[in-house]
Amino acid sequence: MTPWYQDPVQFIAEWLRGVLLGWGMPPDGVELVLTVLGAGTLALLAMLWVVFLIWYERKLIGRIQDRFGPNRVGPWGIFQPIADMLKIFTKEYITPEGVDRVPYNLAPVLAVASVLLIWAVIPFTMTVMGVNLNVGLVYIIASGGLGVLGIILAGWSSNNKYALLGGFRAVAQLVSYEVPMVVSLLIPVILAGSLGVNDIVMAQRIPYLISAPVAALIFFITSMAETGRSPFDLTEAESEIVAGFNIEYSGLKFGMFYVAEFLHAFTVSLLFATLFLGGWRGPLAEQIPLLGFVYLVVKTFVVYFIVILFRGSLPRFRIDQMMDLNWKLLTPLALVSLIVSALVAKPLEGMPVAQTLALLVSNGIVLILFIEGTGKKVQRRREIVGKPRPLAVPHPEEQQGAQSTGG
Amino acid sequence: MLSEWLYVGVFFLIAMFLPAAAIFIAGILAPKKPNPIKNSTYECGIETVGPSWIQFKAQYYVYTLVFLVFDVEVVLLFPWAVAYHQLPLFAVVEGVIFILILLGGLLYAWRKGALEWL
Amino acid sequence: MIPLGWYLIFSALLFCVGLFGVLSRKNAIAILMGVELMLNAVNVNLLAFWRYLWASKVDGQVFVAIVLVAAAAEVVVGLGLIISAYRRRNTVVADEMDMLKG
Amino acid sequence: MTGLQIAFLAIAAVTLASAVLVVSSRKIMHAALWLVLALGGVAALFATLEASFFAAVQVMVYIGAIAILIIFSVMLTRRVMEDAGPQNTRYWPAALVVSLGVFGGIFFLLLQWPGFTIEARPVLEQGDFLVRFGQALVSPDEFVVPFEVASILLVAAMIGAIIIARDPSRK
Repeated sequence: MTPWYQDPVQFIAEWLRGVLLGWGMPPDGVELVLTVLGAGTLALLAMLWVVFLIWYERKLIGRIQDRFGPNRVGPWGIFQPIADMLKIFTKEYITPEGVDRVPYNLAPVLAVASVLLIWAVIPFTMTVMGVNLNVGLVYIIASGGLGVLGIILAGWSSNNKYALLGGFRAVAQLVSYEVPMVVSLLIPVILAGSLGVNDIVMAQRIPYLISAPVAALIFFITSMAETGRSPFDLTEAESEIVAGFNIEYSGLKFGMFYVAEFLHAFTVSLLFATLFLGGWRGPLAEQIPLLGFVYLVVKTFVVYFIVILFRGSLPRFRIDQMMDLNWKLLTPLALVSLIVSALVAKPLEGMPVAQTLALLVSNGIVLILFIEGTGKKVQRRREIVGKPRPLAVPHPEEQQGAQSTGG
Repeated sequence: MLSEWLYVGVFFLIAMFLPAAAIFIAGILAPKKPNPIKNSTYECGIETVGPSWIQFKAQYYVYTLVFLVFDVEVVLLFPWAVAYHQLPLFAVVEGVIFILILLGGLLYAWRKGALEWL
Repeated sequence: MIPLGWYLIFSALLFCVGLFGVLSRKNAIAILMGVELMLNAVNVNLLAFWRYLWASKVDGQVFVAIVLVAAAAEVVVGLGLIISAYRRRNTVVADEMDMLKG
Repeated sequence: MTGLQIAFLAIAAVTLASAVLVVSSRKIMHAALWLVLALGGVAALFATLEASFFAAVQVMVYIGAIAILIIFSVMLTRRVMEDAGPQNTRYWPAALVVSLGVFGGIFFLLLQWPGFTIEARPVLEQGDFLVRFGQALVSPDEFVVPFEVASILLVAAMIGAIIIARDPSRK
C-alpha cells in the first residue's frame, strides 16, 4: 500500500471501506455508501469552489480594467463572495404571474446540474476520478444538452417575451457551437483510440495541443461560446433583450444561473487542460499521484486565466457575425482538419514523433489556408464598407469641367 | 459497468439535489412580501406576439435543424474514431467519404443561403 | 438479474402508448412525439435482444444506430413540413393539412 | 428481488407514466417536457442493459437535439393550439381500443414464446466493444453500405427540410 501522502483519497476510501466492513455491513451496501459519499463530496466541493472562482475572476477583471476589484471584506477582499452569498440567500423570490411553476423552478437546477455532471468523469490524478466511464466524452456532450434544456425551460416558462427571445437566442447559439466542438473532439478520440477521458489522458505522452492544435483552438473557442460569456454573451445582451432568458428570476434562483456560468467557465478550462494539455500527466505523476493533481491545477489555471483575459478584453460579437464565425469558419475547419488528421496519422502509425510532426505541419497548413481564404473575404467586405464617401458630391458636369481644366 | 452507471445515477441525483436544496433553504430564509405590481411580468409585454415575429424566428429553427443532422452523423463517427487504430487505410477512407458527404451537405446549405442570418 | 420478458413487456407497453398518441392526437407535433415513443420502444427491444441473446456480436447495436438515424431524419423532415404548413395555413392540426387537394 | 430489479421497475414506471402524459397532456408544451423525461427513462434502461454507448447517445441525441427541436417547433406554433380545446380527436376511444388490442396481441405472442424468461449471461466482452462496433461499421463485408447510406439519408433530409422550412417570402 502506498503511503497516505502520495494518494490521500484512495487511502481514505480504503480506510472507510475497512471500517464499514468491520461494522458488519454487507459488501454491496459498503460500495453504495462509498459511492454516495464520493459523489456527494465531489459535487459539494465543486459547488463550494465557485466561491473562490467568483473572487478570483472579479479581482482579475478589476486588474484588467485598472480597478482594485473587491478589497473591503477580509484581506484582498477574499471574503467578498461569502458576504455576497449571505446577502443573496436572504433575498426575496419574486415569482411573476403566469409562470409555469414546475419548469420555472427546474430550470436553474438543471443549469447547475448540467455543469456539475461533467466533474464526474474528470480524472484528477491517475487514480482519483468520479468514474472511469468508457464513453466519457459522449457523456460530457450529453450533459451539455441538459444545460440547453434548462435554458429553454427558463425562457419559455417565464411567460415574458424578452425571456423567450433570449432563450431562443441562447439555444440557437449553444446548439450551433456544439457542432464544431463535437467534430473537433473526434480528433483526440482518433489519436487516443478511446472515448474514455482517462484513456485520453493516458495516451497523451505528447500533449494533443501539439499534435492537434486546430482541434484545440476550435475546442477553446466553442467552449467559450458554450459558457455564454463575453465575447459570446449575446444571450444576455442588456442593450438588446434586457437580460435574456433569466430576466424573471430573482434571489438565489438567479444566483444559480450565475453560479452555473462561473463554474462552467472553470469546467471548460479543466476539460481543455485534460483533453489537450495532458491532464495530470507530468514528471513523476505516475509514481506520486498527488503530484498529478498539482499539475492539473496549474494547467487549468493557465487556461482559466486566458479565458478571463478574453472575457475582460474582447467586445461582444454581433449575432450574425457570431453565427457566421460558427457555420462558415469553425464547422468547415473542424471537418477539414478531421479529414486531414485521419489521413495523415494513419500511414505514420508506430512512429510517434514523426506522426506528431506530420500532424503539426498539416494542421498548420490547414489553418493558414483557412485564414488566408477568410482573410481575403473580410478584406473585400471592408473595402465595400470602407470606400471613401465624400460628404458633398460635386455635380457631374462640374466634375467633368474640373477634370478637363485640371488635365 | 453497472457500478459505473450507478455512480453516474447517484451523481446525477446529487447534482440535482444540491442546487435544489440551496434554493429551498434560501426560500425559507428570504422574506415573502408579494404584491400584484411586484409580481407582474416585466414590462407587462405578454401578448405582443404577431405573425411577423414568427417569421423572424425561422432562422433559429434552421440552425437547430442542421445541428440535429450533424449530431447524429457524429454519433455514427464516434465508433469509427475509436476503432481508428485497428482499421486499415481503406476503412479510414470510408470514414473520410462519410465526412465528405457531410461537408458537401454543409456547402450546399451554405450556397442555398440557409446559413445566413437575416 | 432482470428477466428478458420484463424488457419486452415494457417495450410493448411503450409502443402501444406511442401508438395511441399517433392515432388520437390532433396536433401534428404531438403525433410526431408519439412516433418518437414508438421508435424508442423498438430500440429498447433491439438492445434487450442484443444483450440477452447475442451479446458478443454488434449487429443489434448497429440496428439501433440505424433506427436513430431514421428517427432523426423523420423528425427533421416532419417538423420542417409542419412548420411550412403552419406558415401557409396557420394550423398544425393534422386533419386540416389537405394541401395536396389544392 | 435484487436492487437491479427494483431499479428497473422504478425506471420503467416513471417512463411509462411520463409516456402516458405525453399522449394525454392538454398543453402541448407539457407533453414535450414529459417526452424528455420518458426519453431519459429509456436512456436509464439502456444503462441497465449495459449498452453504455447508446445510453449516453440517447441523452445526447434524443434529449439534447430531438427534444430541443420539438420544443422549438411547439414554441413556434403555440398560438394556434392554445385555446383549441381538447387535444385528442373525437375518435380517441377507438384509438385506445386499437392500442390495447395491439398490446394484447403482443402479450399473447410473448407468453407463447419459450425465451420469455431468459436471464442475461453475466459475461460480456465490454473492453473493446466500441472498437468492434467501429470496425463493423466500416468493414465492407458488414455494414459499410448502411453506414454511407445513413450519411446520404441525413444530408438529404437536411437539404429537404431546409428548402421546405425556408421563409416563403425570402428569395
